[in-house]
Amino acid sequence: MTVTVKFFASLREQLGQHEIQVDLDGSECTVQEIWRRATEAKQLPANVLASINMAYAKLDAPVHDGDEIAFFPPVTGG
Amino acid sequence: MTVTVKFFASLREQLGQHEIQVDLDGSECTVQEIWRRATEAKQLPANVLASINMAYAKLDAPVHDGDEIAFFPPVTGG
Amino acid sequence: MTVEITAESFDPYARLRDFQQQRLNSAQYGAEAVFVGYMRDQNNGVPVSAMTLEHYPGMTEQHLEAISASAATQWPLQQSLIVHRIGNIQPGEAIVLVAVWSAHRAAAFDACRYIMEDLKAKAPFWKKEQRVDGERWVEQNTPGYTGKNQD
Amino acid sequence: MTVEITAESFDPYARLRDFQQQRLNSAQYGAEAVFVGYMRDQNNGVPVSAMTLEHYPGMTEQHLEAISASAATQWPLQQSLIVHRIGNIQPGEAIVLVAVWSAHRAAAFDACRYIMEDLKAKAPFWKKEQRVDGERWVEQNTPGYTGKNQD
Repeated sequence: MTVTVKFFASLREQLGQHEIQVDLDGSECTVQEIWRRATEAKQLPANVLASINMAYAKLDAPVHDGDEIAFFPPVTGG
Repeated sequence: MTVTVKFFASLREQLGQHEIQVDLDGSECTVQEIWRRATEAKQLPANVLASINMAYAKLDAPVHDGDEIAFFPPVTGG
Repeated sequence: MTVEITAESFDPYARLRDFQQQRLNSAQYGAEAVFVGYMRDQNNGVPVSAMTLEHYPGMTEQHLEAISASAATQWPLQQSLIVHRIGNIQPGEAIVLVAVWSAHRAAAFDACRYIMEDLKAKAPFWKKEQRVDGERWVEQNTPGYTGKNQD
Repeated sequence: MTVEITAESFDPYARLRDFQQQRLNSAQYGAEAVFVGYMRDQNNGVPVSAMTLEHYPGMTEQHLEAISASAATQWPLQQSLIVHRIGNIQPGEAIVLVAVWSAHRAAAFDACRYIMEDLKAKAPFWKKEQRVDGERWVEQNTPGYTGKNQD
């Protein structure tokens, strides 16, 4: 399976990348596993937020082929 | 003592007067007594509001020479 | 803290811009909460063709200034503006504008609503509607905090 | 229900007037509640010379449309408008505009605040400040319902 992974704001700067494609074996994994694969197993910041296909998702939520996964810090709009 | 009495809105229309001077004996009376003298003892509507010198006042509040007393229905601004 | 009673139709957005340009620096306050009340063309389904707004000159201004001062003691406000129409009003025209500027959005929201609710409950204005079935004094305002379907 | 993300500086009052003229009849809604957030020139006393607002294109719009729809199911609204800046922002410029129109003032107040609080808490925007001591990502928004001195 292949997913698109995006990083935003301070996380984007720290990791030095905004968007990558990640290929994995199997047809399902979790958001947390995507983080590990996309960041070479860097430590997940405690307050990180995640989304699947632009909807907030928990770290143990299931991810499927073609999904767009995003990781970002607490939001500060408005 | 002499006081100015004003009526507003529906009360003004019902009583047919907006502003009158009322002369009374003595140096103090209550808002309710002012109503009686100013309206020839008409019945006081249950929801009427009153003010002394443009500040809300109760019907038993004391009135003095030179005061401006007003009676009006519930307010409906905004 | 500005209070205006006007017998002329006013454009709330133009009034806000004028006030902001003359009295405020938008780099300082951060948060602006505004409420505008307009005359509707019906009341509970009965068409209303016009409205007359009576007030108690002097007491109105005193009361609205007292409300503004009270809000300023309760919340950290930079400015507040109240504009209220009197006289003959046509459907669609603005009746009341309440605007509050603060560094803090909670203060702006809370103070704007506090001023508006106090104005509705206590400021000495009275509305008379011109309806197809004749003239009618509006009898009372509905409270504004108590539910999702209040006026 | 309109949601706009814009990289251009916008005049909230001009935007409100345009929206009202194109989409609304002020004789019908009665009540309008508006919140505007502006960029301040300091944060906790440290001068801020500019700001960059990043967002998650697509998710932002989806989220704000979902907030608007959620508000419309909870309160009887006639219209709502959300405008949010992205990109480079100067002190004093508007960052966010939330406006709600309803026949009922409680609904307008409540829905405007609901949308604003949800936007602050969940819409995927991130602010980076340019300060005298360097660039700094704003770490989190403060909650807006919990007191008289929140941001």
